Amino acid sequence: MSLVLPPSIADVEQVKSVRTPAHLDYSYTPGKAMSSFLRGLEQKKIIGQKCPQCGKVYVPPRGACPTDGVPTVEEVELPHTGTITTFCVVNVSFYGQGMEIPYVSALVLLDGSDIPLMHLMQEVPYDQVRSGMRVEAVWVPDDELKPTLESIKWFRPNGEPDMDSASMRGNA
Amino acid sequence: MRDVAIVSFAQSKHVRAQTDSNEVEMLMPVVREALDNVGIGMDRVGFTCSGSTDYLSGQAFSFVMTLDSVGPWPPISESHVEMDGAWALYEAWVKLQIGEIDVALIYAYSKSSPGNVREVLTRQLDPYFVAPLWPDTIAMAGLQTRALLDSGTATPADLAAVAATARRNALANPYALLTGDASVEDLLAQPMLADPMHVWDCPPITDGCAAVVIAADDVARELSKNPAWIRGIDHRIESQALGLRDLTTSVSTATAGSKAGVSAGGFDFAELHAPFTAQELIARNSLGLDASVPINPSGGALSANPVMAAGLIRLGEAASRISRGEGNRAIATATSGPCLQQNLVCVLEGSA
Amino acid sequence: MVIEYPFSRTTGPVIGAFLTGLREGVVIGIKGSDGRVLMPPMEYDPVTSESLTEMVEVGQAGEVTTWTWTDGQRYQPIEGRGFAWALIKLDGTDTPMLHAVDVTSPDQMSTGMRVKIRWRAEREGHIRDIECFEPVGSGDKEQPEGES
Amino acid sequence: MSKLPAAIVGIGQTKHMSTRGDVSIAGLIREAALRALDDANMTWSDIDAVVIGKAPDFFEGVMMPELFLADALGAVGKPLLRVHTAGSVGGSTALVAASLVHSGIHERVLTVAFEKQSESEAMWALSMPMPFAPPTHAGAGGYFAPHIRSYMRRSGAPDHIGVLVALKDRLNACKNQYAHLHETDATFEKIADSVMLWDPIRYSETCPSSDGAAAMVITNEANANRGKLAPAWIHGSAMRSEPTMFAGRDVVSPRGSRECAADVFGQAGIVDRRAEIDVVEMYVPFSWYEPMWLESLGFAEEGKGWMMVEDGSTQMDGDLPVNPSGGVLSTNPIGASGMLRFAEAAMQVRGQAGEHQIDGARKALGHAYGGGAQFFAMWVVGADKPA
Repeated sequence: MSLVLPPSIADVEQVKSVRTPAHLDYSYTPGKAMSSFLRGLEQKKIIGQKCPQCGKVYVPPRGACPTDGVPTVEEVELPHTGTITTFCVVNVSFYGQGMEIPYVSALVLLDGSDIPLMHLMQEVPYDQVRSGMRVEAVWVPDDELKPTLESIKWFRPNGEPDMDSASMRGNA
Repeated sequence: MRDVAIVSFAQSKHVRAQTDSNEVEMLMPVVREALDNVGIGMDRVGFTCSGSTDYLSGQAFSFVMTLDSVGPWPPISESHVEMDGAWALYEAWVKLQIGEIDVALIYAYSKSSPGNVREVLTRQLDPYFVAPLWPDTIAMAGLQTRALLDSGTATPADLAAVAATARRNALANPYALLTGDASVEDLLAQPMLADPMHVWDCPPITDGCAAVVIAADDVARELSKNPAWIRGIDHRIESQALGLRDLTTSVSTATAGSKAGVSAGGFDFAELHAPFTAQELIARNSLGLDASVPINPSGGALSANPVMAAGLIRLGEAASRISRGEGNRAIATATSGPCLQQNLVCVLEGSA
Repeated sequence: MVIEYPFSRTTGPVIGAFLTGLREGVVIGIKGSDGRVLMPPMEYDPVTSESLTEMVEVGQAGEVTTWTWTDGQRYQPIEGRGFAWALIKLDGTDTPMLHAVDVTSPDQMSTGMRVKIRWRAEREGHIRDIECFEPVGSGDKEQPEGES
Repeated sequence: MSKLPAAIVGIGQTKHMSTRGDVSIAGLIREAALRALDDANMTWSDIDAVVIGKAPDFFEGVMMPELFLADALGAVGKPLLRVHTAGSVGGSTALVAASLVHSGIHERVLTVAFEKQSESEAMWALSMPMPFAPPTHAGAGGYFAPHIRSYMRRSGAPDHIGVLVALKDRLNACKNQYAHLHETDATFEKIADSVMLWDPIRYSETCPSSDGAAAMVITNEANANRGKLAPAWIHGSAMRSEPTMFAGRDVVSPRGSRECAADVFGQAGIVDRRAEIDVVEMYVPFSWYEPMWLESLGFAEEGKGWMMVEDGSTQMDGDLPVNPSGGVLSTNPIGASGMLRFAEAAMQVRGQAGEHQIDGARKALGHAYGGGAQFFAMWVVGADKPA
């Protein structure tokens, strides 16, 4: 197929692309469960929720048990320690990201919870992070606590012996 | 065709902004109610289909998290349309026609409150010629409304009558957001929002959701005393280019209506998804409904318009009314795109 | 949170030719299978769905077929005040296109009125190279430029 | 009533590239659709309905783009459905189109899937900050790499397995004229030496970002022999979904995947999966997913999928060739990637895969997954009409 162009534009360079910038503002609603979790962080607390049917503890809580489809309302305050189930070393940067690479993104199963939380690992060389490693949350200074996940700066090894990876099977 | 019926319908109390609940929290009780109405759990649901759009929530893959609201475990057979939930119902109806499953769950939701819905919907328009100008939803509806007024088919008083009736009908609808008993004269006395549009020509910005259960043959009879049988369902699209269309009519509504069997008539009422007053008149005319057929006894999208769910709600409202015995034969429609670009028409009938 | 990204779209030849025209200060439509001149040009025939190839220059003034006032949202071709959106059938075309009309009050708008393009001084090949349309006043010397 | 037979009678795809600078969004889709129509010996007017799929609308910055594409899709006056089920969408879209035929509602359905990733930047759309989520994500790789690490630990698979998969797919792609990557000089060493992006995932073990589209014409039995070639018949089709994350979820071999496979092979009457399936087009965006899916799909015992990679079973001349097209690792227009798997499976049983044809292929599996490996779509197609 070849186009027939009128004389007025037949001999000029043709446009091949066009810029169409988009700009949309959104303000999100965290929901009841997440609001409670975020308010907890501001008080240096990690608050999960327990499913009334299966008894599993979810953190961050989403207000619903994803497998039972029922609301979760019972709150459970969790310790600040846990175990790395699995992780990856991130070596790529992209639009909008501000992290220094490489860094470790780890799935941390907090003690007393049933689902791992993805967070940053620091204070350990990236090549020494391993599944089963025991870790603890490192918080920002008290006067910088806010109702955001950034109130936990990162996790770091807490020195306890590793957990047996077989015991985490369901979550890793 | 296999006989398939809407056997259950549930919706949220529609509000301007659901500030304390996220999408999952908003949806979960409604899905649960739809299942509880017919006393079933997910184990009896053979297929689940939902309708929503990432652009309203401002998150890519937003439907992924909201799937949690049904508790999809053990794993379920499930799909999602980036369309109004009425089309999710259509997809589920197709699945039931194949004959391998008997029950399907459909849900749809939107929160318009996180963004500016008038601006967000401009992203639906042609990305080279139209979207870069950002003409908002009210502007697009204004062009259509003016065309209708210019054609002599309708007067401003006709438009006000649509709005007045919708608000008055909504007084009896506990889920509606915008209700009132203003007269046509009261409405016409209000100043224009943007000539030719009044505020009352437009739907309220709404957060809300809905869920529907459909079932086939004897299973439908088992689940409901009076199932609302889908006697015909069809949907059509037309060009988005406004310049190619006669904005005073809706060819796609007429075609879908004809395929769905609308010409047989005998309707006790209609639930027409028409977010703007002029669109209700256009849809009604395109379906050949005469003045004796009550339109939108629920109050319609003019009293609650959760985008992506408002079409499914028309089907659910019509079915509920039939199941309650408040009419035996109804027409319900859903629309999508600017100026009634895409339309679905469903004919529902009770056993009476 | 703001979602912002400078989308850059490749246009293909038909849309590219239309935008090239705007950059050069002319308006280019396309002929449909039924002989209608479509504006903006469509890549594919609205009747037969086949590819279209015959592009033609059309006029820079035309007639308002429908319009609406707008109260001036955040994004507007004319900053700071209300204006009208209109479907405008340019001379030499058979389908109207959407654009803004610079008037200060709805009283200055009417269906059937004539309007003409106001070009932006700096043009890059974008629908907004047409800054807006403006009414053709009684004093204006009007010159339809396209073939009708 | 019962499920009516459905057949694939026309298949088309675009030349896939990082930027298809020569076409608009509509032009890209038309290229695939016209090839499918031509293959089916049909024109636009033969089509009863159109089903289109793509991944998130933020990629191109157009909300529900099927609305403005109605003319280009030849859909004006017809029914048009738009499917979105994350990465599995190309497969799900084909299944929705097939259901319109299986149910007897339509006779000839055009299905299309596309992504024009160059309009934005996929990493941007995939990593849009999720509100209230920790700021440690790094796109899809950051999500899947820990799962791959879990597989490696559980199975004891050696580190080079991922490299072998990537090498196979890149070299297979050189035989596919439509593939995005044509790395004729790919070697084990080059892939092994490429940078670790999301350890254990190397750069060369990830998929590219492509502009592309795929299309198929699916018909009932009465129209099944209209195409230029004998049709591919649908022997089984299934979809499954499960939650993104929940306590005790098996992220290496999700239950939804295993149950979807059991369903689709059951419908197709397949007992010995490895013996009866001739070729697999599998959704492998990161090399390690080949051995993981081989196990999950029941082609290998748990923990032994990697051995099929190591012993060459999944090579084009192996007993179960996987991704002779070069797969997602060589071509990834996200929304179309699932449909390409489904279409390539059908091409194999129709004998139209050209240089990457597996001789004598009679039964093939098309596979797609999406989200956090939680949405699954599969079909089994065969050269023979199902009994």
